[in-house]
Amino acid sequence: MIYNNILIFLSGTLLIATLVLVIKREFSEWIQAYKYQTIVLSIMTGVIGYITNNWEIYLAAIITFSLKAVIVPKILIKVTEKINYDFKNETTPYISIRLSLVVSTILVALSYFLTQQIQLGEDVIATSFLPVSISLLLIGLLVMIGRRIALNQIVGLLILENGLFLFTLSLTHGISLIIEIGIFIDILVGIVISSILIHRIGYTFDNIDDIHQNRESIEYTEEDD
Amino acid sequence: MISMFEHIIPLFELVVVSYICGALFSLLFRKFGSGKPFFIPTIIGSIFLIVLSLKVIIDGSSLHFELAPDNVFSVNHFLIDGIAAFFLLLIGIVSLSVSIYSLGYIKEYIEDKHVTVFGFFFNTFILSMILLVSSNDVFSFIVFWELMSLTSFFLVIYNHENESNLKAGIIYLIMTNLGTALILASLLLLSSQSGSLSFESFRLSSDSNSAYVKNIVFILAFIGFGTKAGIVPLHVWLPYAHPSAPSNVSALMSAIMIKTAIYGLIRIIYDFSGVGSGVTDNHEFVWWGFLFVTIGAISSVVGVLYSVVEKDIKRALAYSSIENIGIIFIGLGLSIVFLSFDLIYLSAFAMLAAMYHLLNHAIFKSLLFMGAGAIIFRTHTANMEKLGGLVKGMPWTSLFFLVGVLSISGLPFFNGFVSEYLMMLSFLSSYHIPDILIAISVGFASAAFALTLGIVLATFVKIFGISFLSKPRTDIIYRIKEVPHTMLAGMGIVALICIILGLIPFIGITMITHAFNLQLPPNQTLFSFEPILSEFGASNNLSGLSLPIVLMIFVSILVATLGFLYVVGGRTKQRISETWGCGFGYFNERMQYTASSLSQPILHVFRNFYRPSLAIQSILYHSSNSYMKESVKIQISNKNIFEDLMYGPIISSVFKTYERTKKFQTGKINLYLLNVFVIIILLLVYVRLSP
Amino acid sequence: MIGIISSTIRILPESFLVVSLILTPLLGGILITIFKKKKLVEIISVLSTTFILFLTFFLFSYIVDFKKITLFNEFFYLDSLSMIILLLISFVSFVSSIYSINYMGKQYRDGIVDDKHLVRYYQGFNIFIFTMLLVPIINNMGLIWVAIEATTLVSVLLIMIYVKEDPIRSAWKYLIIATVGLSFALIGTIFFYYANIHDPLLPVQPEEDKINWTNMLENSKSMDPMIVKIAFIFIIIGYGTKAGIAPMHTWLPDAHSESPTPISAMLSGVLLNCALYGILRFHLISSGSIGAEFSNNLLIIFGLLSVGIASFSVLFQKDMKRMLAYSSVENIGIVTLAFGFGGLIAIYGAILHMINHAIVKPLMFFASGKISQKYETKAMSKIKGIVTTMPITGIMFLIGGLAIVGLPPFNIFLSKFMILSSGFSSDHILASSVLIIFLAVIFIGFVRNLVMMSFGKPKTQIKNGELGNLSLVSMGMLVAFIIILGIYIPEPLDILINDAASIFKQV
Amino acid sequence: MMPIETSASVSGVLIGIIQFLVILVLAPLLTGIMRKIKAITQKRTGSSIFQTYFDIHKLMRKDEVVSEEASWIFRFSPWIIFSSTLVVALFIPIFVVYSPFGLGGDIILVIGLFGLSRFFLMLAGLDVSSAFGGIGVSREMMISSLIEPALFLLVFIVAVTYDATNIDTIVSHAAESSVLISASLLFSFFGFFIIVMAETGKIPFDNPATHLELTMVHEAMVLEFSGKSLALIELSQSIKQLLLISLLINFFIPWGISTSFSIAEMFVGLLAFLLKMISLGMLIAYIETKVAKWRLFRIPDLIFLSLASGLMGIIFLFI
Repeated sequence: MIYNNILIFLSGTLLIATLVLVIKREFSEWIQAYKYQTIVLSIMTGVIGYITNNWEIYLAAIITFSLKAVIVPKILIKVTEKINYDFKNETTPYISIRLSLVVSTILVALSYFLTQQIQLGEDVIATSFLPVSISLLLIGLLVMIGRRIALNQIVGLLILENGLFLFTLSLTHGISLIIEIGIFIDILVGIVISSILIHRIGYTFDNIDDIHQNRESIEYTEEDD
Repeated sequence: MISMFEHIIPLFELVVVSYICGALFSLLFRKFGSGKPFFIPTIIGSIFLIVLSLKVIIDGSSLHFELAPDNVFSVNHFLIDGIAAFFLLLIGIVSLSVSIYSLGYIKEYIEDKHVTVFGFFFNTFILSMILLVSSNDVFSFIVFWELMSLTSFFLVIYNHENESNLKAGIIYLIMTNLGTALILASLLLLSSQSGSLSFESFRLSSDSNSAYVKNIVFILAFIGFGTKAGIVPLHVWLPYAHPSAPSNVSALMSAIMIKTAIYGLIRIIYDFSGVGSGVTDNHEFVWWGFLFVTIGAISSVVGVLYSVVEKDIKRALAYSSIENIGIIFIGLGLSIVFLSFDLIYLSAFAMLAAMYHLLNHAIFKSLLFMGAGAIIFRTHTANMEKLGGLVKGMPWTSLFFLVGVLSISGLPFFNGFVSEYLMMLSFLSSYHIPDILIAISVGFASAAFALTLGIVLATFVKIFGISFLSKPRTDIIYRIKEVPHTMLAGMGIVALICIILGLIPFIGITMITHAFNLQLPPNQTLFSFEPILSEFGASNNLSGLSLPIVLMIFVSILVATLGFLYVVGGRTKQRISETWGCGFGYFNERMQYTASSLSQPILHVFRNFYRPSLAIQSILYHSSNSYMKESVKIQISNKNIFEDLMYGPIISSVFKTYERTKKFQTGKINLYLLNVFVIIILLLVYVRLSP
Repeated sequence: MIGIISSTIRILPESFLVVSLILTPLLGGILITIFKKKKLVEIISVLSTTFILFLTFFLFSYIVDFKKITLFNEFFYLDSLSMIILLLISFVSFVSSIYSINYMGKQYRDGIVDDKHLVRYYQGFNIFIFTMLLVPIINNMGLIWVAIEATTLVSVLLIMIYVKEDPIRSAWKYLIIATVGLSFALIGTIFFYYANIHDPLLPVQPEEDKINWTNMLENSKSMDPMIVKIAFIFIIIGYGTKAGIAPMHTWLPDAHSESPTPISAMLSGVLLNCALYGILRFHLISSGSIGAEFSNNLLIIFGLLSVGIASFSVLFQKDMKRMLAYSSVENIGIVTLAFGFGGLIAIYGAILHMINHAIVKPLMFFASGKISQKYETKAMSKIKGIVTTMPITGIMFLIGGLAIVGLPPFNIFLSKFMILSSGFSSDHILASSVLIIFLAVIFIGFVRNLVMMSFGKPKTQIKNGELGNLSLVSMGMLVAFIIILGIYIPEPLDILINDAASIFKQV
Repeated sequence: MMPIETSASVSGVLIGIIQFLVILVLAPLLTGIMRKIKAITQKRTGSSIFQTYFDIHKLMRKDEVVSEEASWIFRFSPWIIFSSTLVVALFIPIFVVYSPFGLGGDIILVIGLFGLSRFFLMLAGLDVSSAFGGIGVSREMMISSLIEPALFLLVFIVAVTYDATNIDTIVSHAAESSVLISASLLFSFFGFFIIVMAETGKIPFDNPATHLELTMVHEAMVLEFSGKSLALIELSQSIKQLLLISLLINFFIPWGISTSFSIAEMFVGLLAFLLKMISLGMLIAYIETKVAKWRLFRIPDLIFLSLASGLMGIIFLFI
C-alpha cells in the first residue's frame, strides 16, 4: 500500500496548513495561508482522482484550485481594501490563539475518536481523510467561535468549507457533477454575499462590537419617540 | 305535561338555535329596538332550557343529542344526565333573569359603537356554558371550556379603554388558561388510561385505574377547576375580573360560570374516578375530601375577610363569591370524607348541602350583582363611600337587594339559611368519622365556617347599610329615580326564587335528590335522600314544623304585638325630626360613618391578616405649629398577602427563568455558534459511547 | 367542484405542470428585471404567484388521486408530504405578494426604499419562491441541500433590502449560522449517501441515483446503523439550524424581525417548514433503517427544548416582531415534537399544525407590519388600542393572536389538541405534560402583549383608519382559513394529510 | 338521623304557649332582679325590681320621634326584632321538656332568628345616619362576627353530646343524663357563659347603663329609637337575656326540669328554674361588680377565649 503513506503524509500537511491558518491574526497573512491550504487540498483531490481514476475528480481539483486559491482570495482582498484596520485584524479574540491551538489538537484527536467506530472497510482514502475532514470542520467552527471580528467568521467558514469538500470527496469519491457544481455555486455566492455584507458592515458600523449588539435587551423607553 | 311534547319539540336544538340567534341578531340589528334583539332570543332560549332541564330531572332519564356533522374526532355527542340538568337549570334560571334585566341595563351601553360585540359575546358565553355542561367527551368539553373563558374574557374587558379593566382581563385570562392546561392534562391522562376521548369510556374504565393515576388526575383537576372556581390561593383573578365586567356579566360569571368548575370536579370525582362505586377502597381517597374541606375553609374565611373591608360593592361581592365557593367546597369535601368511611347517607347529605348552597349562591349572587348593577346604572359608581340613601329613590331595587342580602347572610325564611342549616347538620354528623384526627380537623373547619357566617352578616350589613341606608353621600342620589321595569323584573324573579327556596326547601331538596340520583347506576345507593327528607317535608304533626309555619307564627306574633301595643299604649303620634347630632346645629353627610370606618374594628382584630399600613399626610397652616392643620389626608392600604407572598415570588422566578433564556440571545454570533458546536459534540460523543 | 376542475385539467400532463411551476417564478424574476416599473413589477409578481397557486391546485388534485408523481427519471418526486409543503409555499407566497403591494408601496412612499431596492425586492421575492419550490419536488437529496442553501442566500439578500444597521446585523448572523448549520446538513446527507452506497466488502461505487430519496428509502434496511445514527445527528442539527430548532434557533428572532414584513411571513410560514421537510425525509430513512426510536427521541428532545426556550423568551418580550419570531420557534418545536411522538394521530396533528402555523403566522406578521407602519414603532409598550385605530386589522390581529395561542374555535387549537391527546395516549406523558406547561407559559406572554396592544386607549396623535385595502384582502383570506380549518377540515385536505401521515406509518 | 319525637298533642302546644307567656312575663323581672343585685353589691339601694315593667309601660305611651333620614327599615326593625325574639321564646323550654316543634325548636334556627334580629338592629342603627349608629354597628359587627363561630362550636359540642339539634330533645337527654357526662361539656359551659355575658351586654363587654361613646355598643345602635319602638327593643333585649340564660341553664344544669305534664312536677320545674335563674343572675351581677369594663379591642380576646374553649371541647369530644 504505497498510497497509504502518501495519503497520511498529505493529511498531515493539510493539518499543519490548518494550524498555520489558526494562528494568523492579520487578514492579509491569513489569505496567504488559506491559499496554501487550498493548494494542499487541490493536490489531495488530484491524488484521489488518480487513485480512483475518475476524470470528474480532476475537474473538481481544478475548480477547487481556481475558485478557492485564486478567485476567492482576490474577491476578499478587493472587498476589504477600504475597510478600517480594526475590522481586519484580530487583536482581542474571545479564545486566545494559544488556547485555540490546544483546542484544535484536541479536536483532531476527538475526530479520530469519533470516526473510529464507522466501519469504512478497505477504503484507504476514506480511512485516512475522513478524520482529517471532520477535524477541519470542527476547527473551522472553533475559529468562528473564537474570533471577535466579523471578517474572521469568514475565515472559519472557509476552513469549514474546505473540510466539507474533503469530506465529500473522501467518502464518496466524487458525488455526481450536478451536485458538486451546485455546491460550488452556493459557496461562491455565499462568499460574494458575505463580502457584500462585510463591505456594508465596514461603512455602516463605527465599532466592531456593534455587530454583536443585542436586540433582546434593548429597552424601549417613552423618550425615544 | 312536559313529557307530552318530548318527541315533538326538539328542545335542545331550540335552545342552541335561540342563543345563536341572539348572537347573530346582536351583530345584525344594532340600531333596531335599542338592544331588544340582543336579549329576546336569549330569554326564549332560557325558557326552553329550563323546561328541558326540568324534564330531565323529573323524568329521570338522560338525553343524548348530536349537533354538528362529524369532525376529525367524530365525537360530538351531548349527554344531559341528572347532574348536567341540575346545572343547566341553574344556567337557565340565571340567564333568564339576567337577560330580562339586561333589556334595561343595556341602555347604559347602547350608545357605544361596539355594543353589538357585547350582545354577541353575551349570548355565546351562555351558550358555551350550556354546551360545556352537556358535553360528553374531552374534546368538546375543552372546546367549550375555552370558549367560555374567551367569551367571558371579552365581556370583562368590554370597557377596554380603562386600563385597569384590561389588566383585570389579562389576569383572568392567564389564570384561567393555567387552569385549563391542568384540566386538559387531567382529562387526557384519563383518556390515556381508557383509550378513548369519550366520557363513556371514562365511566367504564373508572374502576380499573390505579389509585396512583386517580390521585394525579384528581390533583390536576382540583387545581385546574379550582382556579376557575376561585378557591384561595388561586382566586387572584376573581376580585379583578368580576368588578371590571358589566354587572349583568358579573352576575353570570359569579352565579354560574364559576359553578361550572364545581360541575367538572363532581364529574371527575364521582363519575370518572369510581369513588363510591364499591370496587375500589374508598379509604384511599379520604385525603381528597380532606383537601376539599381545608381549602374550602381557608377560601371561605379569606374570601369573607377581604369582602368585609372592601369599599367597592362589586369587589366585595366578588370576594363573597370566593367565600361561598369555599362553603360549597367544604360541603363537597365532607361528602367525600364521609364516603371514604362508607358513611353513605351522611355523604349524600353533605352533597345535598353543598348542592343546595350552590343553587342558592347562583340565585342570590346573581340578584346581588344585578342590584349592584342597578346602583351603577343610576349613580355610575360602585364605590360605597359615594353612595347612601338609595332606599328612598330606588325602593324596589333596595327591597330586592335586601332579599339578596338576607339570603346570603343565611337568615331564616330565606334560602341561604336552608343550605347553611344543612351544612351545619353535616358538620354535626362528623362525629361519626372514625378517624379522630380528621374528625377534629372537621371540627376546626366548622369553626372556620361559623366564623365565615358571622363575618358575612357584618359584610352585608355594611354593604346594605352604607349604600342603601343613611344620608346620601353625593348629591346625585337626591334626584335619583328607580331603574326601568325590565331590570326590576329581572331582579324580582330571582328574589322570588330566594324566598321560595327559603320557605319551601322541599322543592330544592327534591330536585337535587332527583338530579343526583340519576347519575348512579341502579346497584349503587350512593345518593338516596329518603331518610332526611322528612326533616322538611310537610307532615301532619308538630315535629314536621316547617319554615312556612314558623313564618306564620312570626307574622302572627308581629300582628299580636301590634295590637297589644296599641291596646296598652294607646295611639301615639310620630314626629319627624333631624337626627340627633350631639347638639351641633348642622348635620351633614360627612358626619356619618364611612364604609371603611365601619369595618375598621374587624380590620383591627385581624390586622395580622390584612397588614394594614397607615399613611397620614397633613398640611399645616404654619410650619412652626404642628397642631394647627389645614387638612389631613389619611390613607389606609392593606397588603394582599397572596399577591405579595405567593404570586410575587412565582413571577420573579419566572422572570429569572426568562433572564436565563435570554442568555441564549446574547447577540454574539460566537456564542450562537458555540451552541451548535457544543450540541453536535455532545450528540456525537453520546452516539460514539452508546452501544 | 374540485373534481370538475381536476378533470378538465387532467388533460395537461403533470410534467408540464411541474416544469411550469418551477419556471414561473424564474420567468417572473426575469420579467421584473426587464420592466422595472413599480406598477408593472407589482402586477407581474402577483400574476406569477397566482399562477403558481393555480398550478399547485392542479397538482394537488393529482396527488390526492394518484398519491405520488415521479418525473424525468425520478429527478422529480412528489408525494403527499411534498404536496403539503408545496401547497404552503404557493399559498403563502400568493398572499404575501398581494400584501407586498400595500406594504412596500407604503415603504416606497415614506422613502424607506427607493426604485432600485423596490425592484430588487420583487426580484428577490420571485427567486426566493423559486428556490423554495425546488425543495419539496426534487428527489435528489444533494440538490435539496443546494436548494435550501440557495434559499438562505436569497433570503439574506432580501433581509438586506433595508440598508440599516439592524437588518445588516441580523442578515450577517443569519448567513453565518445558517451556512454553518447547512454545512452539517450536507455532511449528514453525504453520510446517508455513503451508507447507501457503502458495502464493506466491495470498493466504493458511486452511483448517481443512490442519493435519491426513493432509492435511499428502498435500501434503508441494509444501511450501517452506526453511520445512520451519526448522519441523522448531523441532519437534525444542520437542517434544525435552518428550521429554527433550539438551541440553534438563535439567528431566527433577529432575521425574522428585521426583514420586510412579507418576507418575515414567508420565512416563518414556509421556509422553516422547508428545512423541517429535509429533516423529515431523513427521519423516514433513519426510521426505516434503525427503527423510529432513535430519531423520535431526538425529535422530542429538540422539540421540547425549542418550545421551552421560546416560551420563556416570549414572556417579557418588548418587540412585536421578535415575539412573533419566537412564537415561530415554539410552533416549529411543537411540530417537531409531534413528529417525534409518532403514531397516526400525532403525525396528522403535526402536519395540520404545520399548515395551521403557516396560515396564522403570516397573518400575524402582516398585521404587525401594518401596525408598526401605523404606530411607527415595533415596541409593544407604545402600541395601544389597535381595535380602535384600525378596527379590521385589529380584529384580524386579535383573531390571529388568539388562534396562535391555541384557543378554539380557531385552527391551531385543533392541531394542538390532537398533538397533546396523542402524546398522552402514546406513552409520552412526561413530554406532553411539559409541553402543556410550556404552552401555558407562552400563552401568558403572548396574550398579555396581544391584549395590551389590541385594546386600550390609543394615543391622540394617531389617526383612525386602515392602511390599504389589498392587504386587508390578503389578511382576510388567512382569517377565513383560520376559522374554517378551526371548525372543519375539507375532505381533500383531510385525505392529503392522512396520506402524508401514512407515509410515516408505512416505514 | 336525628331522633325526633313524633307524637303530638294539644297539651304540647298549650304547654308551649304557657312557657312562652312565662318568658314574656319573667323577662323584665330578670332584668330588674339583676339590676337590683348589682346595686346591692355596689352598696346602692337601686330601683325596684319591677322598674323595667314601668319603663316599658311608660315608653309605650310616649310619642315617637323619627329621624328625617330614616327609611322604612328603621320603622320596621323594632317589630322584626321583637317578633323574631318571641318566636324563639315559643320554642325554648323553661320548666317542661315537651315541645317537639321539629325544625321550629332547632337550635340552629334559634341562632338564625337571633341573627335576624341582630341584622335588623344593625341596619336600623345605620339607617338614621348618625355617627352613634355607626359606632354601635361597627362594634357590634366585630363582636357578633366573633361570637357566631364560638356559639356554633359550643352548640356543636352540646348537640353531638346529646345527639340532637332540637332543643327539647337536647334538654330531655341532658335531664336524663348524669352530671357532666363528658369533659367537653365543661368547656362548652364555660364558653357559653362568656357568650351569654357578651350577648346580653354585661360588663366587661358593654355597659348599657351608661351612654359613653368610648364603650357603648348596643345603646349606640338604639339611640334614635323612642316611644313604642324603644319599648319593643328594650323588651326584646330582656327576653333575649332570659332566653340565653334559660338555654344555659337547661343545657348544662337541667336537673329538676319536668319531663311530664303532671302539675306537681311542673311546679317543681318552675321553682327550680327560678332558683337557678336567680342564682345565675347573682353570679353575673357579682362578676359585673368585680370586673371593670374592658377596652373595646380587648373584647375579642374574651370571645376568642370562648372560641378556644369550644375547640378544646371538640377535641375532647372526639378523643
